[in-house]
Amino acid sequence: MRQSNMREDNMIELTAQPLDPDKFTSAVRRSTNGAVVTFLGTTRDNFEGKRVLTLEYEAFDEMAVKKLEEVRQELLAEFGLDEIAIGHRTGTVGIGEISLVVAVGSPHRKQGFYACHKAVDRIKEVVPIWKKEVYQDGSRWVACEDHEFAPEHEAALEGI
Amino acid sequence: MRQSNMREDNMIELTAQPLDPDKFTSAVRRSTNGAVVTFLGTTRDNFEGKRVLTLEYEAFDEMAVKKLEEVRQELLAEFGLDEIAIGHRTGTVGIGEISLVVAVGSPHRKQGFYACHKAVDRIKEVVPIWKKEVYQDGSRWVACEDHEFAPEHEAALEGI
Amino acid sequence: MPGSDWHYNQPMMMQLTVRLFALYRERAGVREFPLELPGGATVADLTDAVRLRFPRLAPPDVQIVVAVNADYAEPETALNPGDDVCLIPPVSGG
Amino acid sequence: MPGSDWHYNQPMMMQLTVRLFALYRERAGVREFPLELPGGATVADLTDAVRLRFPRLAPPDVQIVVAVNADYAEPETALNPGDDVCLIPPVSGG
Repeated sequence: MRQSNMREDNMIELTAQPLDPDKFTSAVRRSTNGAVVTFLGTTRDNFEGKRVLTLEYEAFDEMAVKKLEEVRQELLAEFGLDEIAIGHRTGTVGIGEISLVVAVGSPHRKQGFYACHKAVDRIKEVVPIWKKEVYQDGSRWVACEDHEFAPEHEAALEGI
Repeated sequence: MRQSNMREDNMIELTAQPLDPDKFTSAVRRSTNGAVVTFLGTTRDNFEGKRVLTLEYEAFDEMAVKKLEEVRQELLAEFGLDEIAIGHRTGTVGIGEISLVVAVGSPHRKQGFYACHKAVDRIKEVVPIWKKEVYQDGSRWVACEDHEFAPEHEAALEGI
Repeated sequence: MPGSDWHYNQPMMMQLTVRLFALYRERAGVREFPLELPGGATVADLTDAVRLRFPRLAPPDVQIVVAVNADYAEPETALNPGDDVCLIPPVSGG
Repeated sequence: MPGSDWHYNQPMMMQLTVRLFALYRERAGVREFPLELPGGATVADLTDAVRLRFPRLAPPDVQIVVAVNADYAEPETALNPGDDVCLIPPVSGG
């Protein structure tokens, strides 16, 4: 099993191993600048009152790494940053663990905050990674609410 | 010499020791939420082309801790966050070291980004801490540009 | 195997392997399946064929997003033999 | 030491210790100094007295910010004997 899919430049990591945030913040720190903004996404223990036991992350690895790198390049160009490092977990992730880390090193804090926020939004929009919440009595692919079969959809399909 | 001035609740730290960002992010992580936004301010090696050798941070300790706690309470109330942890260095800080860490744990990433950004702005506005850049040939208290004696000020004072 | 000389009136067919992820993989019950489409078929032709084969993959009003060679493809994108074709359910990383 | 019974016509004076930080400490050349002000004196009276004593502490158009008992005080704030009074140069933390 692939444990880690680190690019040569070491700024994008897709891995089944725990993410160490310090590794990412260290990768973007520069003594020439002064601001590092970091986002950590951590797994929640509940969904609409239901207790979540664990999460399963599935990725289309090759495309996910490519898209993460695209997001990185877009933001480096847009905000005049020094560096961005992104890590994403795959596989089984326990509750409270880090699933996503985005670290931005920037000469100015304002750009650092904007860029980090936008990076997280873009990652959640375009990177082919899916998470499944596992409950005591079942599981659910997250963010597929408007994509579930409503009763009228079920009915429409009966004739096929 | 006072090494650390940690409040009882451990969420504000003013210290002459190196800051460990992980300690602050860990303090605000909750398995009930999903977003931690962290700002690290690091010391620069240059100012307008001049090489900075080291930085000296001076604090009005008692008031600084009080103001950091006020900023923390303001933002907790304004943004509905889970927790904020703030650390600030004092004394001699080497180049590239962390002088400020602000970690925000939030149910929603948007609020987390806004709150962390605002916290850093407020800290720089109201907390009685001063930094001095030390060069090969002198030193300078930072952010006192509009507070330096311009030639006309020097002249105006001659008669006193 | 179909080829250009198999029948002069028959359009050239292309063989594709379609991969599925996450929700789509579970709904289809397979990780991948072979699909034969006419030469010049587009992504829209592919999703039509996919819906016929797996009617319960996605509701009729939900577009099935397709990645061709690890990049998002438009419905009008033409497919070529050997393309890596993947069905991408709504993403939920982070 | 002045007191209410020192002279019936003399306003009661108060003794304060003024502390200085950073730029102000360096410009004044002292960490703190004693200052005697009339009873009922305000922060504005204090900064006037400070400017007389240390004319080069701050340019005339720059307000000298004062903290009383570890909180920012307005110019019109009245001082009381025993107050902790600190002169706060422009801050530059972070």
